[in-house]
Amino acid sequence: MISVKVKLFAAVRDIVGSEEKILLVPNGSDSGKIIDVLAAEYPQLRRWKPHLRVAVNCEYVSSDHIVHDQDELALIPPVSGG
Amino acid sequence: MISVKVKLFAAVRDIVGSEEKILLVPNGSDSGKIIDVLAAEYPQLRRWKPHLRVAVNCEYVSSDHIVHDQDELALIPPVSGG
Amino acid sequence: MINIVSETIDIAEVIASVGDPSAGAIDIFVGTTRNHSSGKEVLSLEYQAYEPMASKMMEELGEEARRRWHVKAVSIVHRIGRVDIGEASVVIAVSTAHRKEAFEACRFLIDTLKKNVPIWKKELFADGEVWAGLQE
Amino acid sequence: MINIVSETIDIAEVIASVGDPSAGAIDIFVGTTRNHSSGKEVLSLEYQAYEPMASKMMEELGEEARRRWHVKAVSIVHRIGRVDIGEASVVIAVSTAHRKEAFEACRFLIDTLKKNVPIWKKELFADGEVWAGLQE
Repeated sequence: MISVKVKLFAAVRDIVGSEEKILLVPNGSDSGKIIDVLAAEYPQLRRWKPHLRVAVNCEYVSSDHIVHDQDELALIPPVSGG
Repeated sequence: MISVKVKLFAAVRDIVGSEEKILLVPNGSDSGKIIDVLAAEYPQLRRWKPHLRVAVNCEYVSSDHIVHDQDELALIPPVSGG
Repeated sequence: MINIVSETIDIAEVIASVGDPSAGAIDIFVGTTRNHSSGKEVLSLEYQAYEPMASKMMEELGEEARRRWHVKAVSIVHRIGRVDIGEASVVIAVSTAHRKEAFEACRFLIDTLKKNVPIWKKELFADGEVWAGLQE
Repeated sequence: MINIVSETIDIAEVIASVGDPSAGAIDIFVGTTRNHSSGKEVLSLEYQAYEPMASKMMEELGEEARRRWHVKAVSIVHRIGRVDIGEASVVIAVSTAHRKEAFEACRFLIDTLKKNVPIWKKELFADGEVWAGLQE
């Protein structure tokens, strides 16, 4: 198992009730898997999944990007800055 | 004869050495004629003629625009504001 | 100047930061908070950012603008936290030798920032609040 | 705010003058005097205007922008007289609900001003001075 930090923002932060979560996930997990793990605990996240981008170490990655121990992930709901 | 005021700017003002001239011109003169009258007195204006626009009472007019007594004309060399 | 701040943005300071004696043009975009959204009155707004990533992307966007439009200097400042109606949430300033490049680079920067930079706006209405983004 | 001034333009004041609670975007163009022109070093610049006509045209341009791009407010301030290198010779600010219109209207205003508004720039070089315009 590896440990990753997941940063949460906007509506997703409100659903989880926290700015970040530390998750233990199997070796070889991809970024899509991380969302599934969180959604198992917070079912309201399921409808968000198609709208979330994932960043790893401050770079957007595809949903099949393999995460590594100690990575900092972020779930990025549709942005609305500016 | 009618009397018109002609405002002068930029290179044209430098050639004439004055900010404005009062000209007496025949009734029915057009704005192109005004340039010719001034160019007779200031030959250096001749090469400027193709580049000058004329304004009458603060509106651009065509070179065949008939001027009237007491009109305020302006010879407008290529502009370079901004 | 690439910055994320939680106080009023000093627009004059942002503009001054891109001053350059070889520049003939500065285009500045100011995003301000509107009193209406989706046909409803907005009382105030709150911005949240994933700061390290947002800063990094804003730096990268500035570099991209420099390369693509021969930009002399570029500044991007985004405000987070509560922003009252009519106040600036973002200020982007770009200086170039000629105006076409300033407009194009500035437009590129705000368009790309709004699409990709991880910052979120929560609109507070009389009957509740909502994170903008998904509906748009 | 439509104005021709002979002192430093207060850019922050021009921007503030187009503030509007229903506006979400302000685009500002600042024209600054460059230290080079035609490959030569420029020492300073001097602007001259046919003031009544320039003011009238700037008012008309502002009205045209309002009509064509649903502009909330527009300000155009041009400086005349001597302007040192790096200083603002013109500031145009446009506020709109959405940014696309602000950029387009601002671009239209500076492009049209430079083409038609009776204002002239004299560039002072080490070896003489020249009225810009004819060569361009």
